[in-house]
Formats: sequence, structure tokens, C-alpha cells
Amino acid sequence: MMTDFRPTILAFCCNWCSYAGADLAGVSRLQMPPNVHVIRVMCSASVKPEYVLKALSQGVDGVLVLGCHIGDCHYMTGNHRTAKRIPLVQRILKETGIDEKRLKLDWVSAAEGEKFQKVITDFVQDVQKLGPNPLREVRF
Amino acid sequence: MARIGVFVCHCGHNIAATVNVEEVVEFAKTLPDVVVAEHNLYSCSEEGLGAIRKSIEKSGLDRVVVAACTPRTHEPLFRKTVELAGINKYLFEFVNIREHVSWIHAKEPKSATEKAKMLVAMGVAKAALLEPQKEGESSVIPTAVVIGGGLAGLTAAASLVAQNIDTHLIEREARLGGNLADIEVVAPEFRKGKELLDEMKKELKVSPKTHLHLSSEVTEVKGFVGNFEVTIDKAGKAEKIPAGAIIVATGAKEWTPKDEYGYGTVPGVITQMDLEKRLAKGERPKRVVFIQCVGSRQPGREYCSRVCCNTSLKNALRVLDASPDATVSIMHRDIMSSGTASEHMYRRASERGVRFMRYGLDRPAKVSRTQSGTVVEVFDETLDEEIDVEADLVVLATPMVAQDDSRDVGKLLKVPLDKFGFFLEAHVKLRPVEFATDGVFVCGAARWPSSVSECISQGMAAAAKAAIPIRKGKVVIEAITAQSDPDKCAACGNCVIACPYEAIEIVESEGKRYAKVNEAQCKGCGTCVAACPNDAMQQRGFTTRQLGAMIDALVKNAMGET
Amino acid sequence: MAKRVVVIGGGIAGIQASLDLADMGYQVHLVEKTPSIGGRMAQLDKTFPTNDCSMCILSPKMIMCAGHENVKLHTYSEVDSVEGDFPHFRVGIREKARRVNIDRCTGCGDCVVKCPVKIPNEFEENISKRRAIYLPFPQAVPRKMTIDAENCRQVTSGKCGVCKKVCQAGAIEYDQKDKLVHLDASAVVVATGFDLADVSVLKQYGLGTCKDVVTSLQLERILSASGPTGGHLVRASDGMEPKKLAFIQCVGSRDERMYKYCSSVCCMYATKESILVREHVPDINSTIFYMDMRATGKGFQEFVQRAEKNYGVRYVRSRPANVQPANGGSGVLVSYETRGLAGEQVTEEFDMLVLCPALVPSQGAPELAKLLGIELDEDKFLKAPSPRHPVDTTKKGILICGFAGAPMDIPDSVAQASGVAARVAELLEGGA
Amino acid sequence: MARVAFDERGADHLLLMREEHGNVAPALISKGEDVGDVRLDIPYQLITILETVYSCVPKGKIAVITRRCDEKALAELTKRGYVDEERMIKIGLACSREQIAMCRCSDPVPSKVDFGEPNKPVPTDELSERLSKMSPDARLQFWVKQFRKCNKCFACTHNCPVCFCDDCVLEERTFVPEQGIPPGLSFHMIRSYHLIDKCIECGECERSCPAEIPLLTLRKMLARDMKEIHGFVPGDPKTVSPLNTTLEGEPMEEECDEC
Repeated sequence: MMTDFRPTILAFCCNWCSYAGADLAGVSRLQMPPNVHVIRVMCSASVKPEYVLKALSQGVDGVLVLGCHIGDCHYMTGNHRTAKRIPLVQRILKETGIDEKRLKLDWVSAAEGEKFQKVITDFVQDVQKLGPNPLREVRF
Repeated sequence: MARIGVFVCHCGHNIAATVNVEEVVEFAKTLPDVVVAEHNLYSCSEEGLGAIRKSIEKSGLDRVVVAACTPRTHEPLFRKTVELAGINKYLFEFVNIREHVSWIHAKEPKSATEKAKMLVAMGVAKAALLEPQKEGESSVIPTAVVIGGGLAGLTAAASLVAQNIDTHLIEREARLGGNLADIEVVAPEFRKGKELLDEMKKELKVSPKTHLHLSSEVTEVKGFVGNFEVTIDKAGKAEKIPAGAIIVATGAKEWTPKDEYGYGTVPGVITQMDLEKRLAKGERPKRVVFIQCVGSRQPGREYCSRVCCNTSLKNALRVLDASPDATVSIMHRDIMSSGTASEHMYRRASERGVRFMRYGLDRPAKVSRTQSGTVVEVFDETLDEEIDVEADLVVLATPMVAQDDSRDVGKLLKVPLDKFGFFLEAHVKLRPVEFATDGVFVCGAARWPSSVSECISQGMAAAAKAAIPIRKGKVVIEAITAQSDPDKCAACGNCVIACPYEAIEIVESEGKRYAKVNEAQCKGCGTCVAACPNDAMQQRGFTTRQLGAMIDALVKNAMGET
Repeated sequence: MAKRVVVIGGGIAGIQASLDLADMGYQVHLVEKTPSIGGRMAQLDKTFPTNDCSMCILSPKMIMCAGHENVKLHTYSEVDSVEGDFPHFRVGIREKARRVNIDRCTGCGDCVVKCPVKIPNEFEENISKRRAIYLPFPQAVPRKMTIDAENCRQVTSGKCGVCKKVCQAGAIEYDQKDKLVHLDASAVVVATGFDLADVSVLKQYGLGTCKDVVTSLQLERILSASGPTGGHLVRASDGMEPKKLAFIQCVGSRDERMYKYCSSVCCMYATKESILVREHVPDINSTIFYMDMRATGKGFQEFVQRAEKNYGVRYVRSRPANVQPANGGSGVLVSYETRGLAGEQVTEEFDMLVLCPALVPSQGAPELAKLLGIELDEDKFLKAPSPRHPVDTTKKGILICGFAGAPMDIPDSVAQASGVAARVAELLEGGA
Repeated sequence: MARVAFDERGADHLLLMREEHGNVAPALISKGEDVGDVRLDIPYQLITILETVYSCVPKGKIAVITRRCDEKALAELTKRGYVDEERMIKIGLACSREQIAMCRCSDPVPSKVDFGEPNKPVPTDELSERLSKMSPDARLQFWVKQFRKCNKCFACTHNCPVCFCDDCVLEERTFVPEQGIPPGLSFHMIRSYHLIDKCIECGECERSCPAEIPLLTLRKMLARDMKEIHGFVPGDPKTVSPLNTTLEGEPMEEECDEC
């Protein structure tokens, strides 16, 4: 039952590290589940929590935010903000009863094609375990 | 109502072998605002690009979506293409269905095709909301300011005037040259320091582009890259200098010991700089002991000051040149003679009989006064024994430390310093002479203790960086900068704090306070956009409506709901 | 017509010099002998002392350089003639036959998979193999294939042609010939960087004879997430994860018999690598055999202290005399003398040994120098005789930056690269 | 009251709640005799009023009756430069037991008490306790049921002392898809995020909500999270929101121990 559930997942990748890492994964032909749809942004710090909350409340099953490792940010300290904002967004989900595991923050460098593959694969599995986003059903 | 053309690339069979390109094309045709959807074997080939241009003209497209490979390498090519066909290049949207689809879902053609459709739908949704953009420009005052007239600053100034750029050199002392003015010969080439300085001073003197301000200090710095205003206090008189770029070359100074190793109490215990002066005066000491790492590489001042070992090696050799029968010892923890010339100097010193004794931080040398003169006791780790050395001169190699007022300079220019008070460059590896703040640069010992040739190289590097905006005559502002909508902005100041580049300020006009982005300083990271509660801050090319529409498109097409 | 400058060498120094010159408005022709720009820095996993990812910071610069309106890349090319004097040089560039039409090649790599030839991969320091048609590394710029003619069956024996068959773009052109391009240039910048000395001649260190002895650059590749082992630290003899690692510094450098000078970056990269291996094998312990721990740059001392305190790195001041394979052929026995006169010969076993070889001017440099009519210094680096102008060579208008002139780390190379741009401008604008 | 404000503290204006022919309403007076029938028992956010009237009184010192939460709201305003601290005179009012109970207030006593008796705080909010113990599903069902009642009247935002925007982004389509009523979960989740670094738990949103959604409970739960994760509590004029600042002690940070 769980296995044939194909989650719909949104990923925000920063242009400089994680999007490049995703490209490297592609160039290296690293296979991964096809549920993740990437939106390219310049920096993970530009990802408005509003996007995440909007997507999840509209039924998207999971959201990934990927940036440069701390210290590698193309904008020096942009991702510091990401690192501080996302945990609170997760709490907002938790307090309203949505599993915070549906939102994940991670760092993928331009050289980490394999890590990108792993992050995607693991997240898809985690979301599959969680099942469909309950808000898909809750229509009002 | 936008008129969008969608072009899906086979990339030979790189995409087509996995993704059903025709199906994606048919799907694209059903999307709102799409008037044409086509596919090419290679969109990036001359044929492919030609096809895109043709159909732009034929169907009067005003926006183009290409579904192919990664924007990181191919976006410029396609932007140029649509531009040739008369569409603003920012009305182009790239969808990556190779690296992000066909290559990573090779075994799942069906899902891959579905995903490709989703990504195309998202791209089209964004494209529909794209707005034409143009790179902005801001003027540049064709003048440079160099703060500090030591070796690095002199080099930078000399280089700038040699490049025909008006340059103001600001030195707070009454003389130029900084530390080098007190150094007779420099390591490792044993070139006369004075000659080097005179050569540079001459270069500056002969150039009509040089504007020298001695006994002057910077009191205020306003503005941003291209349009700074530097105020200096020249003998109690304030003078304003408009400038396009600023170079910080405020140098560093030798640390003076308190009472370490009998400094100030035992006769003959001096610092490296004292020795330089004595040797310059022609003094010929017979028994000299150098003690390295005095006040450095220890708790509180962990760093290695980089130049002291070479200075001691140099002066050891000079002492021996002056009186070949002299006995010279260097007590050290590691000899930091990196590279070629310095290492040769080290070898020469050992060949010439300089005694090297290695001590540990746990057992530092002791300097004491006895009947026979000043004696240095040290535990030599290599010989594994305690040794006494008599000396006429005990030279303490102390580190270069930051200028006392380096923090004030940092505040003036809004640039950071490290915990030791040296200036902190924009990136330790790839931007060694730049600050994160555009148009402000650093070189020489103000950044880190540096050898003569390093100071010169960095001085020239800073000069090159400062010359670039001045020679371009303009600063080009990327079309992805942030902009705030004064009507929506509540002036809460989140963005001001969030901006990594201090590019945003709260301004007031007609009684309305709002955030204003200085586009010349904005790097387009969008950090401020996420910080803005009211959607007043927008990043060009990544507006919240555009990204919101992408999310809606995914929801709509993946889950059949809005 | 903007003045032209030829930059030789597409490593970080050459790239930086090209970018700054191009930004100043000069027409830059960047000549790189391998199929891609990037140089040594592209091979590094991380960079000291911040340990940020080398490719992450380099690849944007590579792309910027290739995309710059004032930069023309001549990759897989070599300078083979330089005539005239400042400011009127005439430079002959040999664009070696890639045997791939780069306007058609899309870099998809279909050909690579099908190519039957397997030869040592120089980018991976010969740890893994590459094909006869190849992309040197995934982030290569330009992203175009190259046929290595010496090893291509079709070229050598006319018996293959597989890549031509599979290439849908029709980019394969086996009969392509070298192309000679001549252009006038006002100045020439040489940034030919370094090579690793071949220290297998120092038999006592066992490189080539002991399986589990590698060079530091090989270790960089092993540690790299995009490297031959996918970032898994394993030793060659039995594929085991090493738990006890040793580094030997100054192999062939600071050595009367080989290279007298200090390569100046080894102390730091050995420290960096000894920290990085912990990220791969949490319970690994590293020992660094050194002569002087030369950590003189910004944050370097702190870096070394961190290695010692937080990563259990053991620094031993000693120059091992001899390295033997451990019994059973896996691991190595390192014999060295402990500190002081009281010290005695000890032999210690390690799972894997990393040699930090002398870094020497890149192979072609002496020849190039002859061709440019400039002198070498006593260590065979390009000579910079004037302390006032550390980037000037013995010939006016021919300038150097980076490791080609003397051993230096990345920031110093980058600074000097920008400095060389300033020097070019001084010569061309002011006639200094 | 008037004496304290005008005579003792030298105020030029006084913002208070007073009763006029049966209706209680906020009023800004400039003369002692206008004080009328002051009502200290009505828990209304005078700071919200202050935001609107502030620009109308360009000169002089403004005294305002401040409970602890008003005080904190004022701090959030002053640190954003909306009001000039110099111009404000705080007349401290300690909340009654009833009010404290109504707000489940854990911090009821102003820094200086001029009126009212200091009373004990209510340490916990039962509903949040209960919700935290529920299964995520039950919790979701609870909130869905609550938010279904929302008719998007924006009373919560309009009466909020720390909602600074003139027109709220939630009134637009960008993040809140459904135009219809109820607005969908994103409405309240996004509002929660906007308030997470400035809500001072005055409870005005909950009191003014016609649908009686326990909004204060949601605020309190998230305030607890904010404190747990970033150790940050809104209402202090000296602190800035952690959401826009850098991580401490990381590389590239000024004076970090790495570089």
C-alpha cells in the first residue's frame, strides 16, 4: 500500500552549491526516485517560509530546502539565515499537527553528486513512510 | 496575455531515450499562454537555435521556455538567441530535463516523462509572469584613494598612477614608507630597503596623477562602489575626496615586549626593529642570539607572524657579513622559511655556522645577567640538553600585530576584522584582497603579516581590483537585484538586518518610511526577500508571484487541484 | 581595437589573471594544454584552512571565464612560437586536434561509455581509468569531449569507429588536424603552475613498490566525493578502510639530492587531509612526519592546533629513513628516529602512507621559457629578478604569476594573478 | 491618573480607555480635565491605537497606560523605529487576576507599577498542554476544525499590536490560494511565522476573533518553540530577531575564532 504511493515533492536548490550538486548527480548518472521537482533559487536564504507553508497546505507531500554548507555560501552568510528559519517552520507544522519530517533542510555542495542522490532517495522514502499529506484530503 | 513558446530538446537520445519528448510537447500545448510547442534534436545546435528564432518571429512569441539541460552552462546561449529574435533576454526560462530528469531516472521512462511535464508546467507558469529586465548601471568616479603609505600602499598607489588613474595616497605620518623606512636591507634578496622606497616615491613624484596627503587621517567614509566620499583631516583641516574605489593599506606594527626575556631590564635585550636600526648605524655585534616566537604562537596570540624567521635569518647573515668571526644563534620552534629564496637563506645561514636551537613552548629560554655578560639558557630539543649561550645582543623576534586603531578604520569603512585585528577579506581563498563590500580592497600587513614581495604583489592586486570599476567607468548591476515596493513596505527593518552586504537602508520620503535597496551593493541573494513579512521585497527574476505560480502549477498538474 | 594579452596556463592563477585583464577591457587569449581549464585546484577536494569545497568555489570562476566576452579559450592548445618584443609580440598557438567538433559536441558522453579503450586517468592521478575519448572531469570547461589520439584505436589502427557510430550530434572527426593560430599580443602572462616531482625514484619511500603508499594528490582524489572511489577512503592492497594513516613531508624537497627548496604548501594540505580523513573514517588516526611545521598564513596555526586537539593528529618531527611493505603486503612499516640524541630508531606499522612530494615547475615550463626567451632561477622556476616587480621576468612584457614563479598557496597565487593584471595595465597604459 | 501623567511625568498627551455614555473606547487626551471615566479593567491593546495616532501627534510626550504586554509591544515598536522611546511615558498597570486568567499570562507585571496590584502569573496554558499531548493527527483535526470557522475577517491582524503592515499579504493571492472562506491552513500558518519573532502574547487576536479560534494558544506554543530553538523572547528593546542574523562563531563571521 505504502509502496505504490508516489509522493509529490518540491525541492528548493541554491544556484551555487546544491543545484550544481544536482547537476553533478545527473552528469554522473546517479539514479534516484522521480518524485522531486527542483525550483532553482540564488540562495537558500531566499526561500520564503511562505512557499513551504503554501506548498504543504496545498497538499504537496514534502518540501526540501538545499543550500551550500555553512561557510561555503556564495553570499557568505546567506545560508546562516536558512539554518535558523527552517527549524521554526518545522515547529509550525508540528504544532498544527503536520509531521515536521515533511520539511527537510540539508546542505549539498557542488561536488556532492552522491550526497544529492542520497538526500533525495532518503527523503522520498521518509515521505513515503509518512503517507500522503493529510491536507490533500482536508479541502476547505 | 503572454505568448509563450516551449521548445523541448531531445539532446540526441540523452533526453529522448528516457523522456517521451513528443508527449511532453503535446502536454505543453495544453498549458495556459502557450501558443507553440516544438522539439529539436539539439536545441543548442545551430539548427535548434535557428528553429527557435524562426518560430519566435512566425508566431510572435513574447516569452520562451526551453526544456533541455542545465541553465548553469547553457542559459547564456539561449538568452542571446531570444535577444537576437527581439525578445528581452530575461523573458526566457530554462527547464532542466536532462541532468534533473532523463539522466537520473533512466530506468523509469514513464515517471520521467511525467516529471518532465511537471517541470515544463512550472517553467511555463513562471515564464508567464516574467518581466523584461535590464542590467542597471551606476557611475564611477575615476579616482582612487589609498589609505596608508607603507610598502603595500605605495605599491598600490604607484601602480594606479602608472595606469593613469588619479590617486590620493593618505598617510598619517609625516613620511612615507611605514616599517620599511627603518629596514636597511630586505629579505630574502638583500636589496636595500631605501632604494626600493626611493624608486616608488620617484614613480609617484613624476606622475601628475599622484595626490599625496601626509600627516592626514581618514575621519569619515560615505557612499558605495563608484561613488565614495572620503573625508580626511589634514593638519586640523577637513578635506573631502570623492572616489570610485578605496584601498586599505594601513599596515601592522612590531609588538613590543613587556618584560619578556629581560627586555627593558637586562642590557642588550632588544627587538628586531632595534637591531635593524643598530645594524643600519654600522654596529658590528660579535655574539648575537635571536629568540623566535616571542609573544606569538602561544595562548592569546596563537598565530605565526610569517616574516620573523626570515628577518632573523637575514640579520644573522648580515651580522656574519659584518664580522665573520661573530657567533650567532637562533633559538626557534620551527624555522618558517617557506618557498625557494627563504629556504636557501636558511641553508646559507647553517652553512655559515649559525647555530639553530629548537626550544619548546613548554621550556622557553631564560635570559640573565652574569659577570661574564648576558647569558641565554635554553633547552635544545634536538640535542636534548640544556645549553648556555653568552651574548652581547639578545634579539627578540616579536610578531607583527594589528594597528591599535584598525578596528576604528574597520568601522569607518564597514569592513570586518579577524580576532587579532587584521582585516578579514571577502574570501580567504579566492578573494584575498577584496572585501565583501564592493569597491573597498585591502593589501599588505593590514590583512596579514607579509614579506616585501607579498606586500608588493598584494598592493598591485588591490590596484588591479580598484582599477577595474574605474576603467569600466561604470558598475553593472545584475538584473537579479532586490527591489522593495515603498507602498507595501512597513519599514520593519528585517531586510536591513538580514542583508549580508549592508545594501539596504530605511529611508523617508513624504513622511513615509520604507526600505531602499542600493542596487550597486546588492548581489541578488534574495535573503531580504525571505525576511520581508509583507512581500514588499522582491528579487528580480525570482519574484514571489513567479515562484508561487510554479508551486501552483505543480499542485495543479501533479494533484489535479489548485 | 582593444589590446591583446595572451595568458598561458588555465589553472586558478591563469583564470584569475584572465578575468581581471578581461574586466580591464583587454582581449585575453587563455591557452591551456589540457582539454579543460581548472588546473590543479580542480583536483583538490577541499582547501585549507576553511576546508571549503574546492570545486564549489572554482567552478563558478571557470564558467565566468569561459563566458566572458573578452576571453577566448584555447584549451587543448599549446604556445609553440613567440616572436618580437614588448609591446609587439606575435604568438603562435597550436590548437591540438581534439578530433571532436566542439561546435557539435554536446558533452553528453554517449561516446565515452562505448569507447573500448581503457587507460590511466591522469585527472584521477591514475587511480582509475578513462577512455580514449573523454571528458577530463565532470565539471570540465568547456564541456566537450576529446579523443586522445595516441590511444584511440580508430586513429592508430583504423579499427574501431564506435564513438563516431554512437554520436548522434555527428561531432566525431577522426581526421581533424592540429590548427596553428597566430595572433599579435601586447603582453604575455605565464601561469604554468606546478607538477608533482616523481618521487618513486626515492626507493626508500616505497612509492610504486608498496601498494598502500600514495601521493597527497592521489589522496585528494580518493577523498573527493566525485573522485574514483566516490569519496570512500580505501587502501589499494585489500580495499580496507585504513585506521592508521601516516604522512611524510618534504619528500624530495628540502633535500640536497633532489630539490633544495621548500614547496611551501605541504604542511598545510597534509594537516587539511589529516582532518578530512576523519570525516570519512571517524576512528582513523593520522601521523604527520615533518621537519618544520610551516603554518604561517591566516588561521594556519589555529588549523594545526585544531588538527592536534580535535582530530587526534599526531605530529612527529622526524624524517623517516625507510618504508617497507608490512608483512602480508598490506600496510607499510615506517622506520624513523625519535626526537633528540636520546632518540632511537623505531619502526611503526601504518595501514596507509601518504607522501607529500616536492612540487616542481610544470614539465613544459623550461621549454616554454626558452621559447619566450626568459630565464629560469636556480630552482628552475621562472626567474623574477626585480624585487620591485615580482611578476616581471627577464624579458619586458612577459610576466608571471602563481606557482610558475615560486611555490605559493592559492590566495598568494590569486593575489599575484590580480597583481600581474595591474602590471600589464601599468606597462600598456602608462608605459611604466 | 491624569495627575500622574500630566503633572508628575510631564506628559503632553495621554492615551487611555475611557467610558463615554455607556461605550468604552480608547481616547487620546491632552488636558487633565478630559480624563473622564477611565477604565483600567478593559484589556485592550492601546499600543495598536498608538501606532495609528502616533503620526497625528508630531510633538510632545505621550503617556500611555501600559500593562506588561503593552510594554513589550512598545519595545517591538521602538526597536523598529516606529515610535521614539524618548517621547513615550509608560504608566504601568498591573493586570487583575481575571485578566491574567483570561490571557493565561505568564508575565503579567510591568517594570513599574503605577496602578493595580501585582498578581501571580499563570505558568501554563492548559489547551496547549493538551494539544501537545495529542497525536499529530488529533492535533491537526483540532486545528482544521478551528480554522474551518475562520471567515477571514482580519480582526486578528488589525487588532494585533505587532502586525505592522498596512495591507496584509494574506489578503492577496500570492500565498493564500483560495479566495474563498475559510481561507485554508496556509493563512494561519503563515501568520504564525510572521508573528513568531515578535508576538508578545497579549491575546488580542484571540479576544477579537468572532469565530473564537484559540489563537493565543497557537501563539504560546510557537513562542515556546522559538525560546527552545533560539532562546529568543520578543518584547526586549535590546534584542533583534534571530531569524535575520548570522550563526555565531561560524567561519566568515566577524571575529570568529576560525579565522
